[in-house]
Amino acid sequence: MSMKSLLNAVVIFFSATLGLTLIWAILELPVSNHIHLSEQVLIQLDASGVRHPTTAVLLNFRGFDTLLEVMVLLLALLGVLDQTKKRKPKNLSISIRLNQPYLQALLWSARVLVPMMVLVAGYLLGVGGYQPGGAFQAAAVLAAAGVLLNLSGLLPTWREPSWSLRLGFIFGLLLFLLITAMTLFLSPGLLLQYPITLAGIFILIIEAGLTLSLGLILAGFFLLLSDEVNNKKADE
Amino acid sequence: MTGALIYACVGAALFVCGVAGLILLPHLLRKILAFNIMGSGVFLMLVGLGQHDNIPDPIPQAMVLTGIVVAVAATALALAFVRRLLYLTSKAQFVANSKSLDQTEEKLITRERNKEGDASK
Amino acid sequence: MSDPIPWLILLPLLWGLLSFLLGVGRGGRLAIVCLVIQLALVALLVGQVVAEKDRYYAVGGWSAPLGIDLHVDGLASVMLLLTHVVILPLGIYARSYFSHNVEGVGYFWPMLGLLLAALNTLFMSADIFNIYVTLELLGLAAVGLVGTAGNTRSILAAIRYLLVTLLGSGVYLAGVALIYGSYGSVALAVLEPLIENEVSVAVFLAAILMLVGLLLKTALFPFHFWLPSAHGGAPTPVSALLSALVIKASFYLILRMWLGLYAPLATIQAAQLLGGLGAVAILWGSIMAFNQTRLKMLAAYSTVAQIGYFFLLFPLITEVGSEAAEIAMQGGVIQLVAHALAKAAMFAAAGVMILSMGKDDIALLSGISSRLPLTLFTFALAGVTLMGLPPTGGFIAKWLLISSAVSSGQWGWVVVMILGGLLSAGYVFKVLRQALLPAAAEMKFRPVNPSLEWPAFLLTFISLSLSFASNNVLNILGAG
Amino acid sequence: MESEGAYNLSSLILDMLLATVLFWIALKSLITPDLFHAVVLFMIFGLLMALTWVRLDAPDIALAEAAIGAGLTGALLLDTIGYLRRSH
Repeated sequence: MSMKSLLNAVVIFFSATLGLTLIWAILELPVSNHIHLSEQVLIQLDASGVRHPTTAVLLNFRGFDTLLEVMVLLLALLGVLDQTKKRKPKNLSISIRLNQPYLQALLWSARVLVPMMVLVAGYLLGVGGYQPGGAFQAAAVLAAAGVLLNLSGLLPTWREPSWSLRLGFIFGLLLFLLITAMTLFLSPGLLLQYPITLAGIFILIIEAGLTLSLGLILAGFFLLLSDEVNNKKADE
Repeated sequence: MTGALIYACVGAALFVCGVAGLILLPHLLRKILAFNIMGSGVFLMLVGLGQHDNIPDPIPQAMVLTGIVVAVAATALALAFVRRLLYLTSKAQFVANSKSLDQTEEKLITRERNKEGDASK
Repeated sequence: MSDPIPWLILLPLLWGLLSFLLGVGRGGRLAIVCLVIQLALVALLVGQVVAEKDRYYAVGGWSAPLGIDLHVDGLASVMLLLTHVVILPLGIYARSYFSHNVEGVGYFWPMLGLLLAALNTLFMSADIFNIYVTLELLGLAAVGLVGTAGNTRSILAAIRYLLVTLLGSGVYLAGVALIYGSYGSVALAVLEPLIENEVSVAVFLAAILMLVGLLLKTALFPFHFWLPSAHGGAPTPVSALLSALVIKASFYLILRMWLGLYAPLATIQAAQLLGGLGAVAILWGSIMAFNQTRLKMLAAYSTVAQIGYFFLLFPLITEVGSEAAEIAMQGGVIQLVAHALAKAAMFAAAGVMILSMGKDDIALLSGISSRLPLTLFTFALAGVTLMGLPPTGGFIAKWLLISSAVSSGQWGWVVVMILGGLLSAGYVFKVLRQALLPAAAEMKFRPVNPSLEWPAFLLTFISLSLSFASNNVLNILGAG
Repeated sequence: MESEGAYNLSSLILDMLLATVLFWIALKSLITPDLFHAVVLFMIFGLLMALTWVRLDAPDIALAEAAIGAGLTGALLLDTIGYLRRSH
């Protein structure tokens, strides 16, 4: 017991020291030989195909990071699928999850909110080119709509995904990958180098595809995990 | 001192709290909370330190968007494992610092041995 | 089109996605065909690097600092080649292993594709934030693969591994944030000339944070606590993959930053500290390996010990004569290559024996020498490589490391290396002795498909031929 | 210079206040004994983070944080707590 509290003390001491050193370092931060990347982003913005700097960075200047990052999401989904596919599915009626008044409120709000959320997602996707918004935010709103539908009992939870659902999960990722591969065949032929005239349309296609697939994946996290019931008896 | 630096400092504090929580807190769900707080702290540092003279810098902002998506992916994966563990072992082993994970494993091995012993009789 | 660099990233992603579309457990054949193509691509790339030295590649046509640069030098070429030489036999092994259907294959193949894309990008990337993304991709792929077995043991190991890997990349990213705050860039090409001996607190702290994050992922003592359960509890092809390649990735980054970005901060004191931890890892890992009763746990603890050897490299390349440093570097790289091949072979052979015994228990091995002579030979040869005896690559590596240590007068590390060799002999012979005993009467070995035995043997065969081809590896290394 | 002028006392107080509350809520959600409360506090933390991103001129992150950080992560955690309770 004392061993454990000693360990706690050591960890807390180290963390506190680290925290204070970090804050000291931040306050002492030199700014002398600092590169101002934000200026370069603005200079090159015209060549990026979009007018919103963050979207330009996300899908053009550092689009490679984004390509790898959507693969991280897919990996998490693969892990979730691997962990949920072995369970015995049990249909949990909605009334167990929620009390009656809540349920009514949810049903009502789902009917009103979900169409609005889909509209908002479309709006966010559409404006991403020139103001805050874009695929990730739109996908998150779509996923939230999915969660709400599921909670109000209008959308069943997902089990082992069918062929078409799997295609939906990776559709946007595949599209992104194929456009990336296509850039190698267009002039000038570097990975992810969009021709200036086509950059805008490429980014829009990729964002639309990602909105769908990321929305499905994010919703999938909830819809795949949420219907389990621990009905397995202890082994004895 | 500008607003960005204040948030960078609180980001550092959150990062440290998250690290300590991730190491010290015994409950797996709390470890996941601590991981998310650690992540938020790092993101605040990234954006707060990137903004010199209070000019917004889109590069760290894009990086943080990437980071947020990675964090939710990791959280979902962790929860999938946690629920699977709960399904397999029932409630008892839900506390899991490094030591109790070892103890769980020990129990598991003993149980396997006992079963084999029964089978051979 | 003729450039192999982008295809080494796109191709594994593509077959990863397609094998997910095919469904659970599918995609093995597709993967193996693509692995052959990737091996050819790597050979092409290595040829280019040897002919024209370093290769830079500006992704998206935006060179650093605005965009992301890839940089392939001699060291990166060796790692890429090693990865593909190891992964192809392991892929064939895995396909056969999962057709035995002992543990759930799950989405093994899509995860493998994404893991390979992460490894390839990591070896080539010259951007510390891009490296963060590849670390997350690599980490989640590795954790997901550990969890595919789906039993309590592997889930426990996966959770612990996940938390450690997330902590590691979080700490690393905090370092990146400090670097970006100090210099406004994350590109190595921009940062390297800016970092000098006299740095600010922020940059010094960033170096420490990034190092600690990567050490957690490399599992250097005392950060090794998660490794044995993860590597020992995963399905065997995954264990082989993790021990042979995934550990090497974060070590590669430490080495890269030691020689590049943080070279001005890499003092002899820090090097001695890393070397000291390495020495403890060798002793502790070897003793723990000897005490194991399960074959895969023995191999996993052996990895803990072997990681220690890698870190002995740092005192041998820091603040010593350039000639001694170069010899040490060559020895270190041969050690990386030899260990990857030998450990993959050792896990693969252990997996075959476990399948045949029906249970992972060293005590049940007696009699296996007559049932699986090829596999036992594979295991023994892999063990000899780990001990560092001639005529293996492990011997050449230790020879180079020891001669470098002698020429820079660091006798302590010579003693550690020789002692480590003796200790690894201890746990390897423990297994071999048991295996050579006559079979117990009631023990029934199950027949094993030769398509499992031969890929494992192929790995040791390559490792053995490495001792004759080590000059070629050193040529590639020297090209950068 | 211009930025110094633009950053006046009231914004300083607002930022300080938000930073303090942010830290306090995070700490509270880590140490509060009840798990359900911890997750609710974490969701509030997510919303405060979104507010912080607005203060840092990062509306893209604010949108993502509100939807993903507070919303989806919170929903996943709450659902897991429900699962935990049902299985007891």
